[in-house]
Amino acid sequence: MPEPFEPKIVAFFCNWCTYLAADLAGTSRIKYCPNAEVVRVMCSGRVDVQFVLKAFAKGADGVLIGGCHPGDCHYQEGNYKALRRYRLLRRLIRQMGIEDERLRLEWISAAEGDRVRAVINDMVETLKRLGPLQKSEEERAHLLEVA
Amino acid sequence: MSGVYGYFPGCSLKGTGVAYEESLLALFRALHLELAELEDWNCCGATSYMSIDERDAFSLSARNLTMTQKAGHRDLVAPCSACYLALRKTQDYLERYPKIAGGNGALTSIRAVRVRHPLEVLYADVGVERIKKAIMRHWHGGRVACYYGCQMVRPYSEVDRDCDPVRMDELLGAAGIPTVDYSLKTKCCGGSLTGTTHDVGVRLVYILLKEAARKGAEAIVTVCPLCQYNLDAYQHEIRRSSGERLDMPVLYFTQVLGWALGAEIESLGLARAISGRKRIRQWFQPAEKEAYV
Amino acid sequence: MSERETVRIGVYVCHCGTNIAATVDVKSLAEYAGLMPNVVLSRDYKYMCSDPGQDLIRQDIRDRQLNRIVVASCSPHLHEHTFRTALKVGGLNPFYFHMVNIREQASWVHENRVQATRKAKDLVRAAVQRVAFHQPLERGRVAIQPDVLIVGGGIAGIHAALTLANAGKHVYLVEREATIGGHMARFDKTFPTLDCAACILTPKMSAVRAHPNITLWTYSEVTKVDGYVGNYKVTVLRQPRYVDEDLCSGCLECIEACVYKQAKVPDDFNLGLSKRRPIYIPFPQAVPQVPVIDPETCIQFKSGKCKTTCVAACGDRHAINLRAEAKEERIEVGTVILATGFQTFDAHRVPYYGYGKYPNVYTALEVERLVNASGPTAGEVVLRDGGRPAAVGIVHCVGSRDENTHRWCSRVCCMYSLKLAHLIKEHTGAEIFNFYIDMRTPGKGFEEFYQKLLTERVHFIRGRVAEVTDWALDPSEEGKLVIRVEDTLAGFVRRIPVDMVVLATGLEPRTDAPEVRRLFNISCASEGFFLERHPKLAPVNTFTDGVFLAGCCQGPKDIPDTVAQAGAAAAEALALIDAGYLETEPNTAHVVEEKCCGCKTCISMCPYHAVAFVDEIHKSRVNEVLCKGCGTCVAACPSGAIRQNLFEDDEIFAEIEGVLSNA
Amino acid sequence: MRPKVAFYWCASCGGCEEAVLDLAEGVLNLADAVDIVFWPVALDFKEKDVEEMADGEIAVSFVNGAVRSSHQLNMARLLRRKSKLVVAFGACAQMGGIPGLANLTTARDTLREVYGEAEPPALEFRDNGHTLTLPKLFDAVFPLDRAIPVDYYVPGCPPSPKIVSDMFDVLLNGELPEPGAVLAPDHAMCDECPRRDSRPQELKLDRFHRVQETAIDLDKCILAQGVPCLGPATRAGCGSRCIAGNMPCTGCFGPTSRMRDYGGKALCSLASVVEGNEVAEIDRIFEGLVDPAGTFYRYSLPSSFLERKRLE
Repeated sequence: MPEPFEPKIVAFFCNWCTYLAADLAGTSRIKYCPNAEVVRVMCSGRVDVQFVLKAFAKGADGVLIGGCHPGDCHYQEGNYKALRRYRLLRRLIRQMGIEDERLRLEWISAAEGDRVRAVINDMVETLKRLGPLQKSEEERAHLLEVA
Repeated sequence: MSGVYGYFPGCSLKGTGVAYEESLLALFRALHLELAELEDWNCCGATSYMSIDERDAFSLSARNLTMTQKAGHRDLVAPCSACYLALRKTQDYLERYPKIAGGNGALTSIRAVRVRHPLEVLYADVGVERIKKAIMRHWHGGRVACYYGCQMVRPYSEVDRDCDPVRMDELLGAAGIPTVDYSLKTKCCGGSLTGTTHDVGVRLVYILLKEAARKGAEAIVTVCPLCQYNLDAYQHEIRRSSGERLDMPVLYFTQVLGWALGAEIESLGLARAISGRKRIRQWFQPAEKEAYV
Repeated sequence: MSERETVRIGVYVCHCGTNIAATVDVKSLAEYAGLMPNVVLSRDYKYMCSDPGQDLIRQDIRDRQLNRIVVASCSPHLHEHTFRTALKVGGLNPFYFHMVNIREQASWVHENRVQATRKAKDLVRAAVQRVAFHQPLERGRVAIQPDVLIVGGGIAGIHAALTLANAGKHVYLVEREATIGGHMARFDKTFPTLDCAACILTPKMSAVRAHPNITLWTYSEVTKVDGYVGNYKVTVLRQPRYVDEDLCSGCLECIEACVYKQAKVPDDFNLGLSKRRPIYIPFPQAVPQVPVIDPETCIQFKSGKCKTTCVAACGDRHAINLRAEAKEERIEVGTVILATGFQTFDAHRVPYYGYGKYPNVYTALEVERLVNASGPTAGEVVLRDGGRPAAVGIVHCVGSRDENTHRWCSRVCCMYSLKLAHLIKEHTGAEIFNFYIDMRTPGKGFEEFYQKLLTERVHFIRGRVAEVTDWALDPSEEGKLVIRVEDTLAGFVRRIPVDMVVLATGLEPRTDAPEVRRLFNISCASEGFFLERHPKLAPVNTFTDGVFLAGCCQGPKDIPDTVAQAGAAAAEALALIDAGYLETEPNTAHVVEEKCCGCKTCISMCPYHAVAFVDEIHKSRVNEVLCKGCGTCVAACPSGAIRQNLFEDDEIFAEIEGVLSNA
Repeated sequence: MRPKVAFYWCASCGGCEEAVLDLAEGVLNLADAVDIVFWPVALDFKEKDVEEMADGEIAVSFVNGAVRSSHQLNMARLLRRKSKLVVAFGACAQMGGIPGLANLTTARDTLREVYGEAEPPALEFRDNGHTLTLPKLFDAVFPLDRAIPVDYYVPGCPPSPKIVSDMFDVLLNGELPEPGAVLAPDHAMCDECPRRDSRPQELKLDRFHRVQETAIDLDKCILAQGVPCLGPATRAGCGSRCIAGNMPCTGCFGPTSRMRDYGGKALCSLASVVEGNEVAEIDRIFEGLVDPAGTFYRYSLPSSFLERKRLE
């Protein structure tokens, strides 16, 4: 029997809200799926669209961006920049055949440890339903074969 | 305000609570509100289903809700508190645990329906002010205790606030019917006990009636057929066992409001009452000169 | 990239006792790390943050010529600084370091050992790939302005202000109300010693007023905060009290002269239990001892047709100025202490206790005023109709330890309930019933106080009160308030008729805490109290440098704890001020000028105006002192000409590839 | 002996060939300076002629166009073998170019679009005793460096005369740059834009226009007028030809060395300067950008991180 599909999520968490929420989930011993791996940035505003595309290209089945709630950004409005980029990026990846649900932007405050669990578990469930994002490595191999 | 309300009578309103249905229809007619009884409705699921297998209970309620949506109704009026709660609980659980609903789109139609209690329809859609304007008869009865029961405001407090509901008091007040401050307004009526642990059930009935009388009420007004039946039907038993003659009329809010708003007296099902019949006759007799205002 | 020495990475995997080791296979993780490119050595160790753990790093740097360090342990928020310091001591630039969080993000949140270990490996691999790109960096320094702003003039703010002022620092103490003193000024006695609250508080209040190093602004609010640690620019709005603080002599004759012969306005200080005039002083020992005019109720403000007898009474002192206007003060401070306090739980929210419905249901704070000799009844504990209660029920945990309202324990209610029980008993001789869930008396002298109460013939009934009702089952209950409760020790439901019910309402965050939080750029915990940087190790710090917490704004606490915390906050501020500077994180952005095309995209990215356009060279430039290091401009720079230290593109891409190279 | 040079085109429009002629009289100097041994568009050499050369005999091969068929791949490999240096000439060879937009679809869908209901021709075609073999169409378009190692890149659609003449100067006379270099300046084109001073410092866009929908003011920054102009993200060296023609930069010169995914970075930057804090407002503004992939990856889709639309 093939191993059940375990999606891989790259999670960009801002240092002040979502990363702290993940810390809180830890200190509260809240259990959640082990599929998301966190890349810490100071602010969701630092998340370059290239990072997201890179993650998808390198085999991530989903990308999660976590920032402070609107109005609560540690840097005042970095999260709004993230939101604007996310809205346009969503449309771009849709054109590239990547489902909307594979990219999520979530506002998770330092107090919302349980929300880290809820969001990651929910995303894992969604990605399991969607199945793997075709790995570009394999895709490249396939294309070169034709070539 | 227009439109037709879907109407889910449930088993009680066709049985012990038929006076509730009669007076509800009369009251809604008097207010020019249309109730369309759901075709081929089935049990709401509040009976033993809920304790044996919630999923079965939800399926029953879900069918009623789906049919409401199919019939094109936005609202489903459920006068019985048990039906109201079962329908509302079904919506809530399916929303929270969509897996129960399955992926067949049922959730969308279930979500589209608003489950309403007639008290809340009167309060929100008609409003206290319109009730005031629609008074057709001056109340010449005594003070009443508004009794809300347990299921209508808990755990869902959309009809009224959970611990100290007041909307029935406000509506009756608007219709010129004086009410007393009744602390036991949401306490158990004993309805689930009179059939099993009978003594305890009857004692609860006794406490409710006694406290209403102590507060100066001469009748109890209810929103639920189970409460009404329970409070109404065991008064003779209390008399037999304690010698205490309560003889307290137990009415539906639709009966007293219907009367105040000019519905035909015969249409209010008043003759079906068991206790306090004399007082009811006095209060609701057609005045020599009809007391229209 | 310029010539680079060979990268030699050391990887250290921490067991954290069993915190990590129980769920992550630390041995295999260390072995795995040892096989990664550029990794010269990898170890696992029981406690990396311990001295021997840090020594290990220092020793290996020397012995094995390591030039990059990765530690896989807990959250960087906890120990990043510890390990960077270890690198520094070991002679390596502290930023040649990356920390992997395999505790909060792996061992504590996952149960499956295989999966948790797999994830830990991914994270370590990412760190190893990332750290190879790390550059040596230097910390900057910001000078600390020595003046301090304290927001809130309760006992916390007062104590912190006096501590700092006595140390020779200038303090601005800003209080919203017309007087300082806060909640404590309302209390009669304080537990467990039964000290008179006024006796211990009012001298401190006067000292604040008199202290040359304290600028006291009552009736004032902070409206704007700019800047950063060491250099906060603060705007304070001072509401007009219409009586000039400098001219008023505190004779209070104006109050007596008010055209209102009878006081008609509910007195906030007494929670509406008494009335005051439109010109009033909150309480006799208020500081400053200057009346205030309430324009909402003053006839002159409402109609302009008052005889203004108050002005006449003031005479040639001319202290009353009915045309006074709000004034903005702008100050510069280096540090801030927030001591904004709490509010008591609104008892209306639990309607089954009948507050607002039954007149003789009181909140504990109201009873504090009743038992207070200077309160509205001069210390008489009376019912609303003036009668004396023969039986009083005190209901604990109202708005505390309750799924429906607040889940936390408010920490002070058990003790103040005991105190009130004692005082009411003393004042009235009434029979007193305490209804409690658990009796919580964990402070110095607290348990002894409880024991003392047990000998005072006060009843203690263990059970959560179901309701307070006027429903009378028999004639003995007629006209009484009946408390229905399950007595969990006796094992049955009781009905206890009383004349007066006291609701021991809990402490909750102030309604405007979210606004204050935004103003000072700090966080709140889930219940809404301000979030400290670390619950144990940094309990008065926030995540914003230079902003400290004192008192109940951080969580419920009693007076001794509040004062201790206020002292700690003052000490933290002093430490910064006396050091004279704070080292800043080097994670700022900088423009690679020769690559900047001058498109100005970055300018509008920065809320701190740290990026400016330099017309002469037609390029952007980052002011690294103003830059807070969010990196938003870096992501926005269209041609990649802005870089961020510690969060370079190279580093982040390496990390992304690292976590995924097993995918 | 004059160095031997070759020109070849893969999937391209021919514009890059024109770009050489755009040198005007400079072409004559070039013709004097080099020995052109292969140039299908201009001179009658055959594939066979190249095959007969020794490996490395050609000094420089200039290959334009993307690779999307087996024949192009073979030619690229052949020229690579015979050449000391290979230059990816123009946007298509460098990044995939306009033909690269085919990566938003599949070869099968492309053929279906062209042939409709009719069957596309078979790859082997026999007639009159002769067999004609058609090249195979790949399911993706590649930049040249995905097919063969490339020494230098010359950006542009097409490369500007200045860039081309500088290229010849440096390759034929000068010191060779670092392998892999892009032979154009490494800052973005805003720097040389004639309208650069009119760009406001606090740019906040509340809507986007397509070029055909608005009259673009001749003197003002085009992006500031709400027309997506990719000048800030695009390598300089083009001579601002589009801007001079009152058209926005569409990014043919590709990324600077500090960008890794041209379209991603350009999108990231452009999305940063719009108004709106609410999803609905933001989405409304972006409605004006009807085709994000076509806008941001017009020339660079095959060289982006994702390379092509995900295959089902």
